[in-house]
This record gives sequence, C-alpha cells and structure tokens, in this order.
Amino acid sequence: MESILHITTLHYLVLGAALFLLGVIGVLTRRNVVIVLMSIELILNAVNLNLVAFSRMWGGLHGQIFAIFIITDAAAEAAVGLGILIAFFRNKETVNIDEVNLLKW
Amino acid sequence: MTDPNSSLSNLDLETPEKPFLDANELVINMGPQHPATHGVLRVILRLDGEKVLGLECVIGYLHRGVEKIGEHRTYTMFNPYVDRMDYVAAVSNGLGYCETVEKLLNVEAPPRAQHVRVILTELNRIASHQLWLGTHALDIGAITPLFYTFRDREEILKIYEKYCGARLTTHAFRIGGLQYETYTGFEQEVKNFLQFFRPKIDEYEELLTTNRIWVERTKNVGIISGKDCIALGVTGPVLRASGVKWDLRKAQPYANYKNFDFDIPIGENGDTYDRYLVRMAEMRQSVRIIQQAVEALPEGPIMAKVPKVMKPAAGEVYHSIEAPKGELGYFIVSDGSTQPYRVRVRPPSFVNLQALDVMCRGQLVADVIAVIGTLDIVLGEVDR
Amino acid sequence: MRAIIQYIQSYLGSDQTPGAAGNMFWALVYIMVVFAGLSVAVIAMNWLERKILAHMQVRLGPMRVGPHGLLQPIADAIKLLLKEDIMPSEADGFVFWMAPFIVVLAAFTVFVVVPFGPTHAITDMNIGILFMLGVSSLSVLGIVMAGWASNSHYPLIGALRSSAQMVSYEVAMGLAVVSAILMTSLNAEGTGTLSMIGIVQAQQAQGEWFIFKFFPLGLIAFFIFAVAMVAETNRAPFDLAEAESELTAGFHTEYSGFRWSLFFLAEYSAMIAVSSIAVTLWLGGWLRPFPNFLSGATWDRAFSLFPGVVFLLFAAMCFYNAVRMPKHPLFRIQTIGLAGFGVVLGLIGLVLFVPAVSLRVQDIFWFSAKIAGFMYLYIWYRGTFPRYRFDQLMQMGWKVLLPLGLGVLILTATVALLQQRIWHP
Amino acid sequence: MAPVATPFFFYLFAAIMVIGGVMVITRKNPVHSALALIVALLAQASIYLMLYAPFVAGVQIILYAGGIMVLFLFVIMLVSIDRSIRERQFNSQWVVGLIAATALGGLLIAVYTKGTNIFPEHALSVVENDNTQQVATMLYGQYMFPFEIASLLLLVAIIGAVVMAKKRI
Repeated sequence: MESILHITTLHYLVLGAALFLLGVIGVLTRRNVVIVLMSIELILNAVNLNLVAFSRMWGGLHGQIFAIFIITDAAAEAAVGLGILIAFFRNKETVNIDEVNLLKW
Repeated sequence: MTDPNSSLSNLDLETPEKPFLDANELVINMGPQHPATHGVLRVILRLDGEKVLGLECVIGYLHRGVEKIGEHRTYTMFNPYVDRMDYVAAVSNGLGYCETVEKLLNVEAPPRAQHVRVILTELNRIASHQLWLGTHALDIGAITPLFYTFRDREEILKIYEKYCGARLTTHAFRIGGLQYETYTGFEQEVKNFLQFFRPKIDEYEELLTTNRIWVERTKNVGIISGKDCIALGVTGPVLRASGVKWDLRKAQPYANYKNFDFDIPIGENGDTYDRYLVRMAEMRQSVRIIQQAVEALPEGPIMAKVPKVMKPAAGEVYHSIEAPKGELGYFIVSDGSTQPYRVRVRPPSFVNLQALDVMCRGQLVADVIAVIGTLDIVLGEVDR
Repeated sequence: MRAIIQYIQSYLGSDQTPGAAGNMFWALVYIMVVFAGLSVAVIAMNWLERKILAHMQVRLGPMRVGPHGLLQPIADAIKLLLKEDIMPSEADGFVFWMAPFIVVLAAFTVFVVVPFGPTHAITDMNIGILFMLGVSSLSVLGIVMAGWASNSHYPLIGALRSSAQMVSYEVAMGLAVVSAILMTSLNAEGTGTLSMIGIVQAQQAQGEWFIFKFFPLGLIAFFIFAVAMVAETNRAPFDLAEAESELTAGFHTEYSGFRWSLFFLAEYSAMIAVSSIAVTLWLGGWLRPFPNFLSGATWDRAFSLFPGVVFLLFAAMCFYNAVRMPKHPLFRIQTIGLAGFGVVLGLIGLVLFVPAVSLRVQDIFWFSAKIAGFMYLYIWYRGTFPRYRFDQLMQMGWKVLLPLGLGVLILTATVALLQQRIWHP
Repeated sequence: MAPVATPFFFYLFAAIMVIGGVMVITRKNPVHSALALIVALLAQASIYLMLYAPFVAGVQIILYAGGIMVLFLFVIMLVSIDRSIRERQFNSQWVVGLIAATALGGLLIAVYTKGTNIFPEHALSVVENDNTQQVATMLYGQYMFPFEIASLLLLVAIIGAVVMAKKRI
C-alpha cells in the first residue's frame, strides 16, 4: 500500500517504460506510416518522462534540458518524417509501410 | 477589331492545369445555395488545394421560360415580363423591349418621352451599379459599403415609386412612349438626387478605392484581355475594363443618347480593380447624362401614335441597348399577328457568365467569389 | 467549522493570488467570478458588436428585444439552445461532438493566469505567458477536428485555412512576446520573468509601459502582436476560416444550435484572452495610465475616482435614453427596465467611490478598460476592412511580420544589453 | 497522513497516458490515433508539472500538442486515408514484433526490480519558483553549444521537409 500511495521515481520510470513499450509495439506492428511516426513520438515522450523524473530525483536541471532538446529533435523528426511521407504518398498513392520497399531487390 | 475566331488561341479551355500535389483534386459544389453566388448559380469547382483548376457553371435554377411566354402574349402584354429578367435594372429591360417593338412598328417616341426614358434608365444604371458595389464589396468581405449603397439607392427607388408606383419591377415605359406624365416636381427631385449623390460616390471611393486590402484583393484578379472578351461576346463594363472602348450608347446611339455629352470610361488591365473603377466612373457619367437630360427636358406629348391593337408587319428586328450589365439585345420575329412569333433575348449576364471559367483558371477560391461579384450577374437574367 | 472559516479568512490578508497562496476555496471563488464575468463579457460583446457595427453602417441594430435591444443576446441564446442539434450522417460522431468543447476549453483555460490585479488572478505561474500561448494554441486542434469530422468540403477547407493561419501567426506572435519579455530583465538582478504578474510588476518597477520602452521598438513589437492576435482569433480582416462569402461558414458550417454557440463563445473569449496578453505585456496590465507624468498621491486619488465616474456616466446614459423613450404605454416596461438598469449601474458607481472598495477594484477596472479598447478595435476592423485572401495572409505573416519580429527582437536585445552594460553598468 | 493529491493525480494522468498510448496503436483511423496521442501528451505535460518542471510542461504543450500534432493532423488530411482504413492494419511480421516488444518489456521489468536500490528513497526538492530562469541559465550557459546545434538541426529539418514535400523546386 505504501509503495502504491507514495509516488517515487520508480513509478514514473514504470510509466515511461509502459509508454515506451506501447511505442515499440506500434512501430513494429502497424502498417500505416502515420501511426508508426506517432508511435515514435510515444517512444520519445517515454524517454522524456524518464529524463524529467531523473532530473527531479537528483535535484538538477540537466534532465529537463535534455528533455527540451529531445522535444526539439522530435519536431525536426516529425517535419522530415512527414515530408518523406508526403513524397512517398505522391509516388505510391498509399501510406502503407509494407510498400516502402524500393530498395529491396 | 480582330477576327473573333482566332482570338481564343491563347486560351486553353480543355486541358486543366497540372496539380501541384498529386493528391486527389477536390471538387466543390458552390451553390446553388451559397451566399456569394448572387442567387441560384451553381458553380462546380475543381480545386487543387485552394487553386482553381477549372470550373463549370450550372444554370437554370431560375428558368421561367420568359421567351416562350412572349410567344403567347400580345406585344403590350409582354412588356411587364421583361422587367422580371434583370430585376435590378428593370427600366433598362423595358427600354430595350419598347424600342425594339417601336422599331418593328416604325414609330418613334416623342422627344419628351425620350428624355424621361434616358433619365429613368440612367438612374437605373446608377441603382444597378450601387447594388453591384454593395454586394461585390460584401463578397470581398467589406460589409459596410452595402449599407451605404442601399441607403442611397433608396432615393432612386423613391423617384420610381413616385413616378409609376413601383419600386423594383417598374414597367415604366410603354411601346411608343410613356403612359404617365412626370409628376409635379419630378425635375427638381431628380436634380436634388444628383446633388445628393455626387458626394456619395466620393464616399464609396473613400471606403474602397485606396483601401490597401481592397486593392490587393482586386488587382490582378480575374484578368481577361479585350480579345478574349470579344471572342466570348462579353460586353458592358467588363469589356470596357479590358480596354475596349465599346459602348452602344455611342456606337449605335439609341433613344437620344447622341444629344448628350459623356465619356466612355475604360480600364487598362481588365482585372477586377479596373472593372470596379470603370463602374464607379460610369456612375459619374450617368450623373452627367441625367443632369443634361433633366435640364433640357422638352415639353410636348409623351406618347407617339400607336395603334390600339398592334399588328406589326411580318418581319424580324434585332435591337440592342447598353444595359448596366452590357449589351441587352432583343430579337423579335413578327408574323403579322398580334403576338410575336418568336422573342429572343440576348441578356448580358448570361453571355458574360461564360467568361467566368477563363477568368478564374489558376486563381484561388476567394478570387472566384470576387470574379462572380465583378461580373455583376443577375440570375433572373441568366436563366430567364 | 471554525477551521474552515479560518481557512477562508486566512487568505484575506495575503498579497498573493489564491493559487499561489494555495488557498483552494478562494481559488474556486476566483474561478467562478472569472468565468461568470467572462460569460457576461461575451454577452455584452455580442450586443456591443451589433450596436457599434450598426451605427457604423448607418442603421440602428437590434432595437426590439428590451430597450435598445439590450436583451437581444439573451433571446439569441435561448433560441440557440432550443434549436435542433444536427449532425451530418457521415460525420465522425465522437470527434464532431468533442470539437466545440475543446475549443471552448482552450479559450477558457487561459484565463487561469490572466492577472486582473496584483492579487486578482486565479493563480500565478512561473511559465504564465508560455502557458497562455500554449493553451490558446490548442484551440487549433478543436478547429481541425471540427473541420475534419464534419466530413464536408467547406468545413475541411476552412479548418485547413484556419490551422495554417494560426500556426503561422503564432511564430510572429511568439517573437513579439519574446521581445517584450526581454524588457522584463532590465532590473538589478538581470533576470526576466514569464509570469504574467511579474511582467506587469516589471513595468511598474521600470515606471514605463513596454509599449513606450525603447521607442519605437516596443511599439513595433506591440504592432506585430496586435496584427497577429487578430489573425490568431480568426477575426476580420483575417476571418478567412469562416469567410461566409467563400466557405459559407468555414469549419462550423455543419454545426447548429448549442454546439455552434460554443464556437461563438470560444471566439469571443479567445478575443478577450489575446487582448489580455497584449494588455499585460505592453499596456501595463492593471496599472493606471500616465504613471510617470502624473505621479504622486493626489493623482493616484484622482485616478481612483475613475471607475465610479465611468459607471455613473453609463448610468446617466441609461437615464438619458430612458427619458428619450417614446411616451407610449407599450414602451412603459422598456423605459422602466432601462431606468432600472441605470439605477443598478449608478449604485455600482457609487459603491466604487468608497475608498476601500476602489482601492481593491481599480486594478480590475483599468485592466478591463484596456481590454474594452481592444474589443472596440476588433469591431472597428470588422466594419472597415475587406477580407484578405489566403496567400496574401500568408505573405503578410511570413514575409512581413516574421522578419519584422526578428529584427525587433535582435534590436531590443542589443539595446537592452547596451543599457545594462554601458549606460547603467 | 500520506499526501492524497499526488498519488491521485499521478494515477489519473498515468491512466490517461497509458489508455491514450493504447489507443494510438490500435485505432484504425489515424485521426483518432492522433487525437489519442494529443490527450496522452497533455497528460504528460501535467505529469511534468507534478515533477516540478513547468518550463518543460509549457514547451510540451506549445511544441507537441500545438505544433507537431497539428502538423500530423494536417498531413493525415492531405493524404487520403480512406484506403488505409479499409486495409489490413497490422503488417506481416507483427507476431515477431510483438514478441520482440514483450522481450524488451521483460528486460525493463528485470532492470527495475533488480535495480530499485540504486534510487534514493525520497526525491530531492527542486525549487519551482525560478525553474524557467534556471533552465535559461543552463541552456545559454553550459549547454550553449548543443543549443546552437539544435537550432541548426531545426533549420536543416525545415529545408529538408520543404525539399521533400515540394515537387518542383
């Protein structure tokens, strides 16, 4: 009971792990590229959560700074990813990741 | 002018423009119930994002068979029907019809009637342009001019109401002249109106002409060249804004327009802004004409000798006048009976509407609205 | 019981906002007051917009429902609530249902940090202005949802236009905001603040509203924000998203009745919200005008009379119009109603003359008065300007406001640095 | 008395986040997925507030919920989704993917159960009041160089996205 009601860093880490797993499952199993990209966002957010939780644990701000950098990174990733997606859709008229096999012989 | 057959060469009406993204193009149905299509015009727009790839006008939602009705009415009885075509310029419609039948009958209205006709028709031109200005500005998003123009249009309608009892579909003229003598104080009231109206045009121009957003919204929008106008049969202010100095009041003078001194305002670029300027200038010219007509209003009879039962000799006649929206032509075939064999109307709105596709290609959706507004169509006239 | 009363009383002597002091009871009271006031303000705006616009357009506006149409918004609200709530059969039900609530939620939540006075805010956050910008940008989501879920072309185009517009103008807006925040760091410690109350206090400490700071830099930043905020709220001349002549009604074409009225409510409260950002950042928030020319206790007292005088003026206007009402039995109720309204306003005005009350309330008065000025501007724009076209709007945002904002930001930073290092080391 | 508010809000937001995450990866319609993701992200912003990281929470709301997700919704509307909704939703190696993810989950559980003792008992208190100022000091002091690189990265991303999304340059 005590461990449930007393929120420690571990709780946040477990939450982050759950999100991370959900993201990984999404990336590995979905066919729709848009949803795959969103799953990647989930993964990045899980990492962010861990970083901020650690930052709180150690009383420093480095974790938060890293979270900010990761959010920046996520923005860049989303922009480029969606750009690729649009280019792909224009060529293949689909957003299905199984069709992204132009490099396969 | 140039050969009409060759002038469409620079227009490619068949192949649509290549879309920017290969996404599915969007087909949008603008109208028949749409606030900016001025009635029941239906425009099928093919869009790429916001860019217009092509459009098609679907008309006929207001078709009342006016031309067919004409074949079953006597010449006199058909006269009020033409008022219902372009209901914002009913007087001009009546003038065109009366003059056509007079031509068929070989009679001419007496000078006083001619003068009153010119006064009322030019007042009607002002009223029509006012309504156009208000709705056009409303389409582009300026809501205030509408109320100003309607306030001032009311003064014209008051003069009509006093003259013939009706405000919109006036049935002001009769074949051979006028039925009603002008009421007491008519001249003074017209002069008062002119006095009142001159500063009002400046007021409208103050609201719009130099308004940055208005200029940005209308300059280089819906450009059509004079050549294309002629090829498509576009007339009226739209043609004149494209730089063609063609006004039936000067080119083929009817009524007694040749007695009055006025200019034909023309534009340079044929864009929406030029059409706006041309119409504003036309209002000023109309004021000039009315001023001259009302000052030189002769005394005399108002009705020519016209038989009670009109039976024009078999034959056909085409007569056209410069209505506020362009060339309004009537083609009447008589078989010698009391009823016309065929009445055909060449309405300006209907012909001008053809140019919509040419003017809108490659523009944005918002420009389609502006162009529909600047063409100044009245669906009653388009569908008849 | 006594503990509860003590808990309630404990806040009264505090000089913090209830949220910052951690007093949940008063926070709740403030939330209620703010949202009630917001609803009243939206109703008043509805009436005022119609009346002012009508007088600009040589007409009278609503005159029938109540004296001078005062009850018209209420009649409209009743009509909207009673109307059938239509949902297109092909619409995405849940998203369609959620969208208006998200828009309203985003528009209302920002008022959590709006400082009506040094203590008159629900709470004071360390990231106040960031929170306001962030939460108000969430309304884009609601608009996109509404447009997409309607499964109709006009709403979709409206939603795309509106979201593109809001996202683009947020950039210029952010730059303008940052240049104002830079100015808060011109103090002894050299640290700025994002807290809404802190920003106003910085203006108080520097004895200058930020609009006049580093003239004309503050003015240009304010101008950028003032343009961007009109675009941000989708109002004329940037009302392309709901351009009725092009897209019938944009993203809320398919909405009706109560849910449509939620969009309406959100639009007006968003207008008030962005105006309050502008007031806080550049116009000194709750501070009275002319802090440096007309300073001193006498002027303070003179300015503290203002709220009461304004209310008495409103009351006088009511009485004047009540006297001018037609002397006809049919108009008796309306005349009495107008006079009664005047009496209420006059009583409020009299109460505001009590020094203890006016001391507490004049902050709120000045803040609201400044917002009212912005609201008038909104109406004025609507009466005067035609509508921009979409590409022109984008050009304006990216090619005019953005470079201007960047330039102002750099110049402000340079001047601020010079001032700190060279002129006042 | 143990604090009630903190666990309550933690579990509330955690539940919202997990449910949102599940919705993201299970919905057929990408718009619904995106909306679920937005809800999850907002809940995460609240959790940041609980962790005394208000600035990160603000950035999360502005950038993620207000920026990135709008971009997502935009793209979803740009590409027609009707076809992908009707198609099979999971790819051919989904079984392998699920197994791999489960293995990863097992690994994480193992780490957390074995490594609990490396975490201190109580979280240190972080001063909340000037969080933004401290973040700014670090961002423009110690992390100046990474910060510049991040801005360069964003620039490259902008150009890359424009180049890729535009057909004719």
